[in-house]
Amino acid sequence: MTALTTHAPILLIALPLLGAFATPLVGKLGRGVRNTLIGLIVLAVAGLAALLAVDVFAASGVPTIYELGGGTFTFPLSGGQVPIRILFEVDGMSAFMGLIAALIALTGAFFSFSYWKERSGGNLYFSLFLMLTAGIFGMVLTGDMFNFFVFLEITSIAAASLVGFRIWRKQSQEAGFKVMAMYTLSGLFVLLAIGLLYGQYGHLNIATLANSIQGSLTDMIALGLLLTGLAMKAGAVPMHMWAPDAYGEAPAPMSAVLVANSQASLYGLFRILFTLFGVTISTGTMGWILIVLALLTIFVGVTMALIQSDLKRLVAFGAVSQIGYMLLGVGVGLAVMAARPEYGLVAMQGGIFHMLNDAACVGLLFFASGAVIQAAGTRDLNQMGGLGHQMKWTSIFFAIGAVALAGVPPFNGFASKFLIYEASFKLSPFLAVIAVLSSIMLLAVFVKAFQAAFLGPRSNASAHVSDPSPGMMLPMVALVLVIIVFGLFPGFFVDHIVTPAAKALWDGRDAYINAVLGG
Amino acid sequence: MKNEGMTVIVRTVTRFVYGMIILFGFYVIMHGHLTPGGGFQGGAVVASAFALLLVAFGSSGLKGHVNLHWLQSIEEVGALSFLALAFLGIGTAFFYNLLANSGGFLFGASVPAGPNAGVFAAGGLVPLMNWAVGLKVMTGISAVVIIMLIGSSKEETE
Amino acid sequence: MRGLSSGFGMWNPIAWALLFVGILVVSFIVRSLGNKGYKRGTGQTKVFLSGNDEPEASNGLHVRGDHLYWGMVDGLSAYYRRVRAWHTGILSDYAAWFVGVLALVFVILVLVR
Amino acid sequence: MNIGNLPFVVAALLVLFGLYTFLFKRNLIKLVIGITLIETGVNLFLVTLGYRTNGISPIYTFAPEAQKMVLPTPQALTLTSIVIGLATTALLLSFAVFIHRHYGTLDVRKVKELKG
Repeated sequence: MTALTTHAPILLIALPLLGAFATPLVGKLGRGVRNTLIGLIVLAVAGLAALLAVDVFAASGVPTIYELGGGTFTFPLSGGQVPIRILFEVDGMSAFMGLIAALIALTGAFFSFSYWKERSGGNLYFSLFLMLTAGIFGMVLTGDMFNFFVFLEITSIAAASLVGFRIWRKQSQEAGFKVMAMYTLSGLFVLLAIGLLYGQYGHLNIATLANSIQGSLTDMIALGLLLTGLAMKAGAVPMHMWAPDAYGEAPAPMSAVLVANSQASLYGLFRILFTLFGVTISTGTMGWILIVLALLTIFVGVTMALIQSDLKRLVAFGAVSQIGYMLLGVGVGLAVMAARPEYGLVAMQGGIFHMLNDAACVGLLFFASGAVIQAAGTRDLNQMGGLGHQMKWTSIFFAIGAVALAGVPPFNGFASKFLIYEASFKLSPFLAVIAVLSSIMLLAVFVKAFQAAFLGPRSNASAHVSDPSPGMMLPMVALVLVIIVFGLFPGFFVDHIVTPAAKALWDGRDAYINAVLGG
Repeated sequence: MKNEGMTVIVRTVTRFVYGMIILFGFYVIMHGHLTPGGGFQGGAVVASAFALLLVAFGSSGLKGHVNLHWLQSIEEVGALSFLALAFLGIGTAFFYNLLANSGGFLFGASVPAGPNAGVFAAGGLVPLMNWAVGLKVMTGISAVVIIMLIGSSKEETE
Repeated sequence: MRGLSSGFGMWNPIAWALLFVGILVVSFIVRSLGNKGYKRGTGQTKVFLSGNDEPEASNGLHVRGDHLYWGMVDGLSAYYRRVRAWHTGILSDYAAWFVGVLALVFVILVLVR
Repeated sequence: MNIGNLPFVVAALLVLFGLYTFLFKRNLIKLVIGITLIETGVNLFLVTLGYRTNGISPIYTFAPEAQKMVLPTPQALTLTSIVIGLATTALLLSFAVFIHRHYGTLDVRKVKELKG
């Protein structure tokens, strides 16, 4: 373990934060200098996330600890010591989420360079983007409840500012207000829950809290607040209504980052359910709560997507429905955790693998729809048509993202959904039926979008469009490659990056606690 | 009656107190490591003096005196210096306080355990971070106040 | 290359791709056995629209977004009426759903703890 | 009832009033006030958690000898939460300004372009 990987958890947060503060200053020197700086930062972040992931996955279940302002303690502690400083604790799941955030940050930044070239406010745009990235990394890497809340709020503020970034657009302002209000509400309830836990146990560290948690009535109230607040921030139906507004109104590359942000909230939810509470709660009940939320999310998201005529909003509802698959996979795993059958782990592998696949596919779809909207000058599907004649590559990329998200073999979406279908079928065939049916409907949704936007005869409106510049094509190509490679070799990726993540939740609670407090 | 400030009583009192408010704000920042307060609180106090000026004298007197770009640049400098101070200790760990108890003249004094009379030259990086945060907060909140004022007054003229 | 196994079924994209290519080859063989009496530039290659002439390509021809699945949306109109009315777009309703779910979760957690 | 629990009751009431304001008021500015009320309630709750009867503030400068001190951690948490609250409130109010400019109203029931 080199010095770089030792400091990787904090560098992943500090470097984007540094970029966020430096961008407005560096931006005065010119766009090229600014873009170089941001490009270097996201590349460094991606490299560090990969290094950290390699390191953590190689440690076979032992989390990496990083102490802020350290030098006093050596971990694991011994003899009844408790950590007093803020800790970052990176286990398989955190490292996995870091990979997702790095993928989206990398592609989102490079897509934005071209996408936001002609528009004003680029400095603030990239500043907020980097702050959002830092917040997402903070949420997934931290090992401290209050720190988690702080990063949650950083992502909330940055995300809402990005949603309402286009101040000349009235819907954008409306969405910004709604998103900020809902995010704040959820954040405050999370803080209340953290206060309840702190009041009882006097700790804020997740591992220490998990070690002493009892499952009392107050704990249950805290759990309810955390569960609902984080599920809302992830966009679970029936608390999803802000999500299509936000994804639909944010600038296209930022919609992808917002999806990564929702997944980070989902990660927080899983971390709290599996690691913080773990066996002290009735896992069956919690699992079924997640499953019910998941089924609602899948079904309502897909059916609402079917009737949208705004391209971004259609993709946004599709993205909402995919959150349901992750909830379903992990919910099935949680529901059967007491008995620990083999298919519980398979379900969690599916749900967690789907996070990565969803980030890649939804990211590609948002990028492609951003390019389409920029070229066509409208978001209304009823005004588009025949764009495929001129925008061949964009249409191909959109089609690949769509079929992959809808779970058509041999793309990556099928690989993860296959695991979810099979495992949820074992719990109850009804779950699998809803999941498969909704996937088919999702394909229908994207057939509608594809047909309306790209197919049809050449028209005057579509005569002068063209494929976007190489700067926008390259990130899309990268995501297409991710989709195809993950689709063709799912066995390799499930074994090497998904299973450590799933195992960290499934039976990694003791390792998580012991890494801090000692066995 | 817009942007023209308030009555002569308010203006006169403002002239008396705003300097003291700023002074108090800087005191709070400077003694953040010894007394209640710190960078954010002191910065907010300074910014409140600024807001008081705006309320009392109206925003018409603002033109030509304050450059928003400069305010925002100073804010970024404050944030960057905070991060730079945090990076100083990266040899041990991020946020490692490498000046504390170093014996150096820069806040390196050691503090006896328990109640004491307050050692100003102690605290290591903490007072410096307080300054960085104070700089960021005073300029940041001032900028927010100005921007909101501009935004809302534009609306009235439209 | 190892595929995925759920302990119940398996999925190997490489095997699937090989099968796909195989079926493609077979279908091309079958196609090549077909009738050779196909002539370009005659009525055989025209689009057949119930015997009508093919209309000029124009904006009116394109099947637009809302034209798709109108039958399905119409068939599910009872569902869609409700679910559309549910998405009011009013912030207070968003928050009300949040508080409602919170209350429900509280009840479940306290009852089933 | 123990007088020591009074701050918790006040915190709960503040959160409930804030929720009521958020759910039933129609003016966007009042919604922001509701959020601020909830935030104040949560902050009060956090500060109260750290209070010890007859404790002094946790600062050693000129502290009386051998006195009980209140817990500093919840105060640090509250401070952070206040800072975050400042940012969210400022952002929400800016959005409200722009909504008023675009929609000509602050009625939450009329700001619903994004629906369905």
